[in-house]
Amino acid sequence: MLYREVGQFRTSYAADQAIFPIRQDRFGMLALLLVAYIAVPLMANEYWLSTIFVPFFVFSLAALGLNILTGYAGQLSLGTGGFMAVGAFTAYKLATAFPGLNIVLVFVAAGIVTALVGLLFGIPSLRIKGFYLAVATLAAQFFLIWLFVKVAWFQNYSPSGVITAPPRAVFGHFFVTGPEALPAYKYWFTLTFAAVLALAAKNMVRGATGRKWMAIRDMDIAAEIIGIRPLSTKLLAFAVSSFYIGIAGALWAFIYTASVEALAFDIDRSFQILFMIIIGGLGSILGSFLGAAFIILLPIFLNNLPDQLGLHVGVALVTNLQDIIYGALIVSFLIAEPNGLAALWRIGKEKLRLWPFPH
Amino acid sequence: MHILYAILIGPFVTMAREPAFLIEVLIGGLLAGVMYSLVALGFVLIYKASGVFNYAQGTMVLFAALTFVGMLEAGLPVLLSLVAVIAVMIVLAFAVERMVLRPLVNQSEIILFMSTLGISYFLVGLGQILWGGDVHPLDIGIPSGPLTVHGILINQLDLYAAIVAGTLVAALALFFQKTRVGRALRAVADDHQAAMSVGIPLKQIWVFIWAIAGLVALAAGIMWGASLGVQFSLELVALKALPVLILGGFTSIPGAIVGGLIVGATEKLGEVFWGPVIGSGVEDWFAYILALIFLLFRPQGLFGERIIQRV
Amino acid sequence: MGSAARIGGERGDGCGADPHGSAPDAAGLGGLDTIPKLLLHHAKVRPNRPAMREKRLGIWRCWTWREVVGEVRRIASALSALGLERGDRLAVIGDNRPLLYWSMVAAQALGAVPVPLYQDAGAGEIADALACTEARFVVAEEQEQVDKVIEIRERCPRLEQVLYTDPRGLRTYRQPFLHELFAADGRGPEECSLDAASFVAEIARGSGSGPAGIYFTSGTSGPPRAVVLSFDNVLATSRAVIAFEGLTEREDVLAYLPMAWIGDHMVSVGLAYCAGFCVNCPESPATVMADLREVGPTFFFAPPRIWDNIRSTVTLRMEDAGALKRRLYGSFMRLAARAGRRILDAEHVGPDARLRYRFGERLVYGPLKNALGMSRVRLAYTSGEAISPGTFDFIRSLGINLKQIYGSTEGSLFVTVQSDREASAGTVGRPLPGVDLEIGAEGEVLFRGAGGFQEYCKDPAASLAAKAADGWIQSGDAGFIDGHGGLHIVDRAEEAGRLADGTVFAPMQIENRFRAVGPIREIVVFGRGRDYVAAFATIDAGRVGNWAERRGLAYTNYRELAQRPEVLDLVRETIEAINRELAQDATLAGAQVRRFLILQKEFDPDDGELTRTRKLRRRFIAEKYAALVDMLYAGEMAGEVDAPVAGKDGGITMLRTRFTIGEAKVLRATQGGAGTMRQEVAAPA
Amino acid sequence: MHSNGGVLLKVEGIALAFGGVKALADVSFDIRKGEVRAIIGPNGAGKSSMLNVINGFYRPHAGSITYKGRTVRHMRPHQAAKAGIARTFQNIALFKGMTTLDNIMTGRLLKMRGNFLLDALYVGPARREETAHRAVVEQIIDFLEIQAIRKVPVGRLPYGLQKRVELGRALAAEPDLLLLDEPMAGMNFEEKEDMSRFILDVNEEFGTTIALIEHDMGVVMDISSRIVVLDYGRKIADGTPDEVRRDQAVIDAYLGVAHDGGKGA
Repeated sequence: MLYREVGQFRTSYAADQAIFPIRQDRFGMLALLLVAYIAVPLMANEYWLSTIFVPFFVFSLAALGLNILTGYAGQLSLGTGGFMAVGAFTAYKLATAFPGLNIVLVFVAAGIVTALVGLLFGIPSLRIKGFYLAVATLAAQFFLIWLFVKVAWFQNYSPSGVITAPPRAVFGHFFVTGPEALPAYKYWFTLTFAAVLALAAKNMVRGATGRKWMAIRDMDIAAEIIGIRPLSTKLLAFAVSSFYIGIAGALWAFIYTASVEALAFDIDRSFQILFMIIIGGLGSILGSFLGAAFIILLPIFLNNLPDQLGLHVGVALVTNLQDIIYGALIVSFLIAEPNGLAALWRIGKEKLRLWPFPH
Repeated sequence: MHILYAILIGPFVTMAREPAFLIEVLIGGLLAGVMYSLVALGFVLIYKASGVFNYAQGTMVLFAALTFVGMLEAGLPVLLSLVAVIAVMIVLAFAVERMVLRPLVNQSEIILFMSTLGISYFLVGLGQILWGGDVHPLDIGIPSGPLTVHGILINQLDLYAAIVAGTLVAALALFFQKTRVGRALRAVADDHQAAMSVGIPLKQIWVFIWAIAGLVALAAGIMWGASLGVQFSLELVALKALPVLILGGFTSIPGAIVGGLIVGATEKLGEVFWGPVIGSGVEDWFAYILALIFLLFRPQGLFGERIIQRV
Repeated sequence: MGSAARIGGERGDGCGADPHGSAPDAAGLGGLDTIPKLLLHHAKVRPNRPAMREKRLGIWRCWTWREVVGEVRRIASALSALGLERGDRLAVIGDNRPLLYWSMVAAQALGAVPVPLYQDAGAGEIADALACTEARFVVAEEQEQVDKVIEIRERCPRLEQVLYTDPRGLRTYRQPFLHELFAADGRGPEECSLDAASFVAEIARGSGSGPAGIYFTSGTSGPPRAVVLSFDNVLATSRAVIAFEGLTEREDVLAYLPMAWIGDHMVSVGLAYCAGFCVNCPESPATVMADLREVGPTFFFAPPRIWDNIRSTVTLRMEDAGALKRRLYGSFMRLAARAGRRILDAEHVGPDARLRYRFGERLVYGPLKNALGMSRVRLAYTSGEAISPGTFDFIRSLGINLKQIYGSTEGSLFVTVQSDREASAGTVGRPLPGVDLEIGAEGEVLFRGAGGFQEYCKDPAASLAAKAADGWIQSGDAGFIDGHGGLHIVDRAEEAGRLADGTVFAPMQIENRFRAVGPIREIVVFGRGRDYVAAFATIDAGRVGNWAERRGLAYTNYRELAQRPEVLDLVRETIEAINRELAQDATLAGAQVRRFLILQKEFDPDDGELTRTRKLRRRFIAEKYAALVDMLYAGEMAGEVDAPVAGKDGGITMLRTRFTIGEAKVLRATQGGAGTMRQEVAAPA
Repeated sequence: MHSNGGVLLKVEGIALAFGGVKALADVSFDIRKGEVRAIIGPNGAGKSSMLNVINGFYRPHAGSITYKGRTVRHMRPHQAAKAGIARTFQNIALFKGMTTLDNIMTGRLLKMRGNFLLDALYVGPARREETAHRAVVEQIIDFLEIQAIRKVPVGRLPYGLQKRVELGRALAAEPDLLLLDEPMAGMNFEEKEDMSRFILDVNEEFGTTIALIEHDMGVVMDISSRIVVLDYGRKIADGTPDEVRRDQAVIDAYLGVAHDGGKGA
C-alpha cells in the first residue's frame, strides 16, 4: 500500500537488474543507512552499541558467510565456529607479529587465510553431499578448535589460552580495538564491514557466480550438464563463505569481546549461526541480518522477561526455561514459516505492492 | 624430522613393544565402540524411517538417563523406574510426531534437522528443570573395577555395557527381519509412497520408530551413565556417534555397529599412542578426520548403497 | 541473436542521440494539415521528447520525435523503392508495434493510404478487406499474418508486395513478393534512397483534404464497412479534443487496442501527432496489464468491456481477501459510491465524507489504482458502445476521471464528449465543439462536423445513404437530447422497437444493466414484437468457478459449470435483482427479463457472435441460435436442441444439448421513476 | 531442415550396462549437421541412456563417439557442454529456486568470462558482461514467447511452460547439437503443436542440429528428417520417416508391441 510503482519503467538492463529496482525501496535503503550511520550512534547508549549492535553486525557477517555456502550453494556446514576461530586467531597472530599492519588489512588477511582453510575442508564436497558433508564439516569444527586450544603458539603462549586484541586505530587515531576504543568507533567499524561485505555478497549472488551456486544447489546434475564445474563452484562457495566467516571471527575477537578463547567458537556457535540463517531465511542476504537480530535479541528478551513481568525466578531456572522456550520457538517458527523471516518480509512486501488485492 | 618420527613411526614401535597393552587398549576401544554403536543405532533407525537427521538423539540419551536417575533418587524401585522411563520415552515419541514431524511433513531435510535441534534445546531445558543440573551417580549394581583375562585388563562395566548393547542390537535386527511390524518399518524406509499405498499408516510408524529410538537412547544412557555418571556431557556422546554414521552409512544398521567398533577402537588407539605426541584430546576429532578421509574414497559409507545417478 | 541492445534514457530527458541525422526542416510545408507534416513539426519543436516507446526484449526502448522522422523516412524509402505510389493503399496487420505505426505514417508521407486491419481476422475477412480497398501493399507483423495473406493472395489481384517486420519462421519463404521491413536499431543505419529533401518534398505534396486512411467499422449489424477519413477529419477532430481536454505533449498512452479500430488510431496517431505526446507499445498481448503498470499512462482509452473486466477482476480478487480487508474495502467502496463521484464532479460533499474519502485514497483507492496501473490517469475514455452504469460509477468513484464519448468511425470517433463535471453513465455528453447534432425523424441521431467521413470505399450508394450532401451524417443510433443538451443513446435505430403490447423495447439499455454483474458476463435480450422479454446469458467463468469451488460444486469445464442447476439459480437471482432495478425505471419497467437460459459456450468473435471490438452482434446471434430463441418463447421449461457448445479441448462443437430455462420474477413498475434513462445504481453486487 | 550432409556426431559400437543389465549393445549411428534426428523405441529401449552417453553423463563400456571430427570414448558432461552439446531432460531439470530469466541466464555461464571478484564489485566488465548476456537471453525469451513469465520463479510455472524454459536454457548456450529428451511428454495437443513449432524454428533459425527422443509418433514423423529405432538396447532400424514406417522390424518390434502408441505410424 506504500508502493506507487505505476510509471516506473526501465529503459536499460542495468536499471532492470539493479538491487533495488523500485524507487521506494531505494529510498528505504538510503534512509536505513542514514539511520544506521548517524541516528543510531547519536541516540544509542554504550550498552546498545557494544552489546547489541556490534555483535549483531558480527553475527550478521558470519550468517552471511554461512548463507552463501548453505543457502545459496546448498552445502550444509556445521563448521562455522571453527572457521570463525581461524579468522580470530589468524588476525591475532598477524596483528601481534606485524604491529604496523593496518587493522583493516589484518582482518582482510585473516579472511583470506580462513578462505584457504575453508577451501581445504571443502574438498570432500566433491564426493559427498547433504548430511554426510555436514558431518564432515564437523571434523573441521572439532579439529580446528582442538588445534587452537592445544597449540600454544596460536595464543602466543598465553597461559590461560585467552587472546587479547592489541590496541589498533583506523585513520591514525580512531581506536577501534584495545582499552581506548570508543563504542561508537567500534560500531562504525563493524557496520562498515557488514555493509560493504553485504553489498559484495548481493552482487555475487545476483550475478553469474550466484547463479552457478544456485544451480548446483537446485540440481547439481543439470548444472554439470550445462557446463558448470561442480568442484570449483563448490570450492569457491567454501572459500567465499569462509572469508566472510573468518572476518566475522576476527571482528568478534578484536572488536566485540576484545579477548577470547578458542572455546568461544565451539560447536554451539556453529549451531547458533545455522539457526540464524534458517530463521532468517536460506538464500537471502536480508535473511542473514534478520536471523542474526532474532537470535541475538531473543535471549536478551527472555532474560528480561521475568523482570518485566515482576517475577523473581532463580538464575538457573531462567536459563533452563530459556532453553525450553528457545527450542519450542525454533520448532514453532520452522512450522509457521520454514522459509524464514526473509520470506515473511518478501510476502509482506508483495502484499503491500498488491494491496488491497490479496495476491 | 623428530616430529615426523614421533607421529608416523613412534606409536607403532610402542605398539609392537607392548602387544598386551595394545590388545588391552583395543578391547577397551571396541567396548566403548559398542556404546557408540548404540547411539548411532538410534540415529539410523530414525533416519531410515522418517528421513530425519535426529540431532536430538544425544539429548534423548541424556534425558532418558536423567529421568531414570531422577526416579531412582526419588525412591522408586529400579524396575518401576525403568517402566516409567519407557513410558516417558513413548510419550515423547508421540509428542514429537504430533507437534513436530506432522506439521513439518514434506519440508526439506535441513528444516527437519533444525527442528531436532529445537527438540534438543527443549529436552535439555526440561531435563534440568525436572532433575537439576548436577552430576548424578548411577549405580545399577554392575560391579565396577577391572577384570583380568589372560593378563589383559578389561573394565567390567564396559564389558556388561557391551553385552547389553550387543543383545539390544541383535534383538532389533531380529525384530526388523522377522516380525510383521519390523518388515513394515523397513518398507517405510525403502519407499514412503509404496508403504502408504499398501496401507501402512506412516504416522504410527513414526511414533513407533521414535519410541524405539527412545528405548535405545535409554539403554545407551544407562550404560554411559553408569560409567561416567549422568551429566550433561552425555549429550556430547551423540557427537561421537556422527562419524560412526559416516563410516557406516546413514541407513545401515550393520554399518552403525561396525562403524561404532571402528571409531571406538581407532579413537582409543589414537588417544593412547598418538595423544602424548600431538597433545591430548585427540579423541575429540580423531574419528571425524578418519571418517572424512574414508569418505573421500567411499562416499556412500561402508554399507550404504551405491548411488546410481539418473536424469 | 546477439544484436546489441539500444538503451534509452530516462523519461522526460529524451532518449539519446539521433542516429539518422538531423530532422529535415518543416518550414514551407504550407500548414500542418497532414500527419507527416506534424511529424516534421514535432521533430523541429520537440526533437528530444519521447514520441514512442516499445517494451521489447525486457526493457523499454524509446524513440524521440527526431528519431521517428528517421525511422519513417527509412521505411518510406523502402516502400518507395518497392513501388508504392501516391494514391496506393497499404494494409497493415499486426499487434501494436512502432514499425507498423511508422509504416502507416510513411505511407501517408508518400501520399499512399494506410488501411489498418484486425490482426485476429481470418484469412477470408482479410481477403474481403484487401479486395474492397484494392490494397497493393501489405505490411504484416509476423508469420501468422503473412501466411494468411499468402493464402488469399490469389483472391486479391491488386495485391503486389508483402512486407513483414518479424522474420521469425519466414526464412524459408521464397515468394518474390515477400520482403523484410527491418527495424533499424542494432542493424546500423540502413541505406536510405530517399534523401531528406525529397522526403520533405513528398510530404509537402500532401494536403489536408487528402485521405488519411481507411478504417473498418466493427459491423454490429451487417458486414464491416471501409470508411475513408481525410487528414482534415482526423486532425480537426483531434485538435478539438485536445483543446477541450487540455492534452499536452506530456501525456503517455498505451497502444493496446487493435490498430484497425478507429479508437486506437485517433488516440495513438491522431491525438498523439497533434499534441506531440508519447505512445507506448506493450511487449506482447499477454503482458498488457503488467506493461500498463510500468508505463502508467496519463490518458487511457478503453471500450466498456475492458472497464467491465477491470471491475469484475477487482471484485473477484477482493473476494479472496481476508475478512478484515474485505470489510475495510467494502466500507470504503460504499463511501466511494456515495461520495467519490461527487468529489470528482466537484459537487458539494460534507467535510466528514471528504476527509474519509481522502483517508480511503491512501488506504484503498490509491493502492487499487496503483495495482491497476491507473495512478497517473487524468483522463480516461470509454466508447464504442454504452457502458454499464455500475461499472462507470465504480471506476469514477475510485477517482479515475472516466468519461463517455460517443461517435463512430464515420465521425472520426468523436461526436459528443462529456465534460469533466458532467460525466454520467446516462448521457454520452454534449457535442464536441464544431459538431452539430440533431435528432432525425425516426429518433435517429444525426451529426455534422469536421470529423465527418469522406465516403465508404467503393460503395457510393451506401455513402450517399449515410451522408447527405449538406454533410449531415446518419449515425444509425436512436437517441434523444435532454434539457441540458446532453445526448442519450437508446440503441441502434434498427434494434429499438416495441413488445407486442407496445412497451418500448431497447435491448442495449437492458443488456447494459446486466453485463458483468455477479455471475453474468454477457446477456442478449429478445422481445421485439414478442409478448415478453427473454434472454441468453453467458456466465463469468472465473467468478462463477470461484463461487462453485467455495461451495464444493464439481465441474471440469465451462459447459459443465453452465449446466449446473445451482448456477441457473444464481443467475436467476441476479436477474431478479436487476429486474427490481428496471422496475424503478419508467421506460424500462415493462421490459424486465422473464425467461432466460444459459448458453454453453462464451461468445467469441471467431464464431461471429461478437465484432472484432467485442460488441454483440445481436441479429447474428438470434439467427444462429434461432432454435433456442423459439424455446424461450415456447411454453416448456427444458428441451434438447442442437447447439454449439464449448468442448473439452476449448474448441466448439455442435451437440444435441439439453437446456433448462429459468424463469425470473417480474415486478410491477413502481411509479415515480423519472422519465430519463439516468439511473443511480447501487454499489456493485 | 537444412541438413547439408556433413556428419556432426557419430557413435560407433556403443555398449553400456548397469550391474549386468545391458542398456545399450553395439549401437552405431550418425547425426548430420543441421538435421532433426529422432531416436525412438519402446520403453526401456535405451533411448535416454543413449543421450546420456552422448553428453557424457554415462561412460560407455565400449564404442566411440566422434564429435566434430574428434573421436573419444567419453567426454565429461562439462566438456560436452563446452564443445557445444546442450540438452533438456525428460523430467524437467530446472533450477526451481530461480526465475525464468535466471534459469536461462545459467545457460550462458559457459560464455561468461568474469570471476567472482568482478561480480562482487559489480564493476565495469562484470556489469557489461551481465548486460550483454541478458540481451541475448532476452532474444530467447522473445523467441519462445515467454515474456510474461520472465521474472516468475520456475517452480510456480505450469508444466508446459517449464518445458519451454528448459528449452530456453539449452538454447542460451548456442549449442551446435541440441539433445531433447521427450520434449513433449505430458503435454496436451496444443502445447505439443507449439513445441514442435519451436523445435523446427530453432532448427531453421539457428541451424542447430537436433537429436530428440519422443513417444508421439505423429510428431516424430512430422518433424524429424531421419529416425533411429532402438529396441532392447539394439538398433533395429535407421532411416527417413517413410523408410522407418515401412520397416518390418520396426513394425514387429515396436509398433506391434505398442498397439496404442503407434497411432501416427
